[in-house]
Amino acid sequence: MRPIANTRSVSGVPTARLAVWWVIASEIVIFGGILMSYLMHRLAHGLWADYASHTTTWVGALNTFVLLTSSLSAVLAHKCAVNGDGPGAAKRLLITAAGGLIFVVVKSFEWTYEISHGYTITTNTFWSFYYTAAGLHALHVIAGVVIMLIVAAAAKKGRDLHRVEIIGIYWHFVDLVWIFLFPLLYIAK
Amino acid sequence: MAETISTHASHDEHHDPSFIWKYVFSTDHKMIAKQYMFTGMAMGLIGAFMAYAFRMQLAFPGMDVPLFGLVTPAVYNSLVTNHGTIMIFWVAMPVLIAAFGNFLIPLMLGCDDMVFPRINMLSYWIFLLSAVVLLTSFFVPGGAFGGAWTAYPPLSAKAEYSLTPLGSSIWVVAVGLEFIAFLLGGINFVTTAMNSRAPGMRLYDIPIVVWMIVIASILFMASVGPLLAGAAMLFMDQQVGTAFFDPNKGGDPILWQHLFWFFGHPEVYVVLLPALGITADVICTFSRKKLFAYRTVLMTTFATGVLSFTVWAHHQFVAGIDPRMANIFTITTLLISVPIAELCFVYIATLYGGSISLTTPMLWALSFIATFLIGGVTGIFLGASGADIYMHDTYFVLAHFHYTFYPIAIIGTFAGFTYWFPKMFGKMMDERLGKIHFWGSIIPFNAIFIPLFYLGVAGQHRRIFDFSNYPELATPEMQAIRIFATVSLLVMLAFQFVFFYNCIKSWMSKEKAPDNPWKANTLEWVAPTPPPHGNFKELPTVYRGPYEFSHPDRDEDYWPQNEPA
Amino acid sequence: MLIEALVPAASSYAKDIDFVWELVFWFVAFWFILSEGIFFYFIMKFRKKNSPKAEYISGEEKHQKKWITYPHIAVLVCDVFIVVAAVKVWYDVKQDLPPTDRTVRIMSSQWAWTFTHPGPDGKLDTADDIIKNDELHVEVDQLYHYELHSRDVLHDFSVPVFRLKQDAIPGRTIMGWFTPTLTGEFDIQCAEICGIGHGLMGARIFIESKEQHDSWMAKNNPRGENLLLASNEGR
Amino acid sequence: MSEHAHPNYWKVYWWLLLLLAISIAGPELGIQWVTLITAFGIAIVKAYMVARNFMHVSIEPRFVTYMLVTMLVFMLLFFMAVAPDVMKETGSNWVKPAWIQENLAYEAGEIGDGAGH
Repeated sequence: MRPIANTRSVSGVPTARLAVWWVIASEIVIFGGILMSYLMHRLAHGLWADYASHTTTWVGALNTFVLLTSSLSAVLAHKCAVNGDGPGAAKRLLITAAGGLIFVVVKSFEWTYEISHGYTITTNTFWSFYYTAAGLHALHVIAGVVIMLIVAAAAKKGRDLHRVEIIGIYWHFVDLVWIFLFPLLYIAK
Repeated sequence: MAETISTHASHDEHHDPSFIWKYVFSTDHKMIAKQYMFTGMAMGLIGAFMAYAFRMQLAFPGMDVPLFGLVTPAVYNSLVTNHGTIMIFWVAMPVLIAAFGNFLIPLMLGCDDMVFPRINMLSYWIFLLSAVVLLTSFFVPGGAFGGAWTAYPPLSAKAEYSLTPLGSSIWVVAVGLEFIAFLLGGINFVTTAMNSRAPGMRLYDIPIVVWMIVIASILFMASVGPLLAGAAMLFMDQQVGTAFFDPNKGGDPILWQHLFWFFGHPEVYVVLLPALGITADVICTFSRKKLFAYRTVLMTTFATGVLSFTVWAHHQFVAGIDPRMANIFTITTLLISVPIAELCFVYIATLYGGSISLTTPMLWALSFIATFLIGGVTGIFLGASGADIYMHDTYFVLAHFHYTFYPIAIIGTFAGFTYWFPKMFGKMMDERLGKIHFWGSIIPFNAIFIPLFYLGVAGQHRRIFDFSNYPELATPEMQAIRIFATVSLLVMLAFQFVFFYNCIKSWMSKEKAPDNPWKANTLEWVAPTPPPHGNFKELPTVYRGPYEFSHPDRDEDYWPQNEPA
Repeated sequence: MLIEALVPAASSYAKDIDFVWELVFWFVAFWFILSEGIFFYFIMKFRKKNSPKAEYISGEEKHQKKWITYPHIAVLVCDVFIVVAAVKVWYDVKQDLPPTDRTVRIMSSQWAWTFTHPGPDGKLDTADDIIKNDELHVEVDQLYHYELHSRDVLHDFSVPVFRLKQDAIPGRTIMGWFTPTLTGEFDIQCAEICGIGHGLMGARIFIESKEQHDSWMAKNNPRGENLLLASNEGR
Repeated sequence: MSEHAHPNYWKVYWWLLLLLAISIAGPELGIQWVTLITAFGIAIVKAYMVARNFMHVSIEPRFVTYMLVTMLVFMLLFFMAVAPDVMKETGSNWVKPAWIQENLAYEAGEIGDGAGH
């Protein structure tokens, strides 16, 4: 059962949404920490431009496209949820989850290709950052997909529709992180 | 009153759950608070035992320490490292933020539980796991990590330097888990405080201690991220063979120092603020005074919080950062002394015109101010870059931060524990034993660390297992001082048994504590003692601020927040 | 004075650093005694038996708040003095690098110091460099540059009598300077934890008069010739 | 939030895709400052659009925005304070010989272009 505390919303933001904003706030500094560290090294070493040139831009672009699309379906799911259409929300959430899975699959192929060409996490510090930052992000994607499936299952039965928006916000944040990872790791060469 | 009805409903749902759900996998914030409290105290005993072991080694080098054994250089390093880590991450954090936060926030805000009880439970279990993980590192080949609690690479990054191939990784993992636990807890605290206040409770009606715990949680959330990322990077350096912190492969060891201290300095305030909050409540109650300039206190605390993000590099003045940066950080560091000084002034001003009764909690609270002042002022020596060139990494630093962390983690905890013990366990504590324990802790504490200031000024530096290799530090006078400090430590530890005896005796005792033994105003004293699941018979409504003591319009000298005018 | 009573001041800037320390000390002593005094006075004066009924003071009005605002402005002023003094000394010791022709190279490693003295010709990386473990020999009243390296982990070159401390960072070469002012033999400490041997990583600095130093150089000259004369002309 | 008028999500989506296309096309020109703008300038615009239209930051109470911006400011602060040590290869009285050598060798064309194989 939910405690009364959970049902109050003095700040004007529903509790769950407020919490997810705080989650995102703390995630910003986690990704911020590693991206700032990467950025400093990237600017310090001219050589890293050459290292970066071995990443395949179009794969990164494809993944960006996938994530943007999944974000769209996530927000459409929220629209359905607002109108009380649980099954519709669930359907769109499943599309989003599928997008997440595609993202992970593409990434795994990409990494296989790079590793097989000798660009491993220990090749040099650029690749260390590449795999660490992208890997950290990929973990968030996977976590998001799992939660999304749970929320979708409930939404299908029309339960906990407010959660559709919560997972949506989280998913958009994951998308946002990638929007910055993409130019940092792929485009800047 | 719809709320009230549903609370009663919630009671019925939760009528006598089985032991395991009531005491082990409980989602009730009060039980989780107790779990945090006792886990923290247990870790505290372990940390204290480590202190005992290495202080004995320092006083009597090479001796076979009773109950411990020989303290070799490797063992000494892992002892000091884990003493620091445990005392900060597994004692100060869980007891001050998690335990008191969990217990006080819902009660003081007049709601029935945290907003996310299950996340709350999850947070505790991750924390417990992290504690277990850390302790396992003492039993792996190579022993526990010995690179100081700051874990500067390359020493912490490469097994061939640290000689603790597994210990250092276990340390990183444990710290990472602990951070995740407190992120979950912090989100819970902040959300509860922002969203679940009792009807009628405006921002300025929130008890200072809740404000402080919430601000501390926010500081933690905003500062820990880079270190979490750094911990991941360090772990990869250790186990995968990356070179984030290896200068010869394009990394930079200084980066870790910044990642660490960007968190490490706000962390000081993360643990300081709750202790200050507890002190504020106790002092107001036992001097029957309204807190002096509540709003100023609040603004000052915010200022401290923001400033605390701009001072971290004063830990690295001589650690190889660019000297030009040190000037900026000197200025910010001395700036932060202003709000902290102001807070101390406020507390002193609160005493003015009061009617002070020196109960055990009050003694602890007052001693917090008296000793924390020493910790605060000695910080100025270290914040002033010019003087820090000499003082850095000496026992002066050590004594300084023990004069901040001991008041925070030990004195603050005891102040809060003895103050809220009736509410937590429904029994009063024995005042006489409490006072014995107080004097038996506070006098030896000063006897331990005042001499260490002297040793520090005399040039004795930290993390040396035996000073005989430094002719200037091996003089008999200095050795005599070390022995004195160690003996004082033994005395202080001995007196802690009085406390545990007092706890058990009071807990066993027959007569129940009244609902509001101290005649305090805040909402937790409105709840029955001890509070049942759901806390309040009827969720309270708030009409006034938390510190309306000795109000001229009333003949009682207190005015509970929930009493209609 | 206060520090010198315990540790001799053997470098040109030791006294400046002590000065900053003492400046802070007196400011701090003033504030500490003042606040603790008032604090305990209040506790004594306003005990329950002396004042059974407490006053009701919100502390929000100006005339009340001034009791904390004025002190805190005063604290700010003290801070300004401290900052100025501290930054000035810091600049002299760490940022400024007065020119000189004498440089010693300090290589730190687990768990020993290797000092490379320039030798009679006053230049490093020449055949007559004198390389010593855990022994640094310098001439009194001469300005030296040190060139600080680390082979493995962080170390810290700390000479208490100089009031000098500087971490050695692998992958970085850190320059600094000192001018010994007292002859004698003193401690060099490693003040940054560097593994299990950290406690053993001591060294000694020998501050010698010109004659002693020259004869030491002559004695330890790797080429074995007596370059004492040459070295004298070299200066 | 149903009382708020929802932005046209599809329209936002098409804009985002367009921006994505530009950010990919940018580097093809091979002019560095153009690349920087198309890469990072556009990333910021995209981030803003997502946050505003998909995450509905615009219709949350103000403090949410402040909260998130504060975190970004802290990260900026972190960068500014750390860069002088980590991003630079030399500073006042210190140098990183290995980094200097690497950059010299790179400018001389001795390393790079497939280094790391």
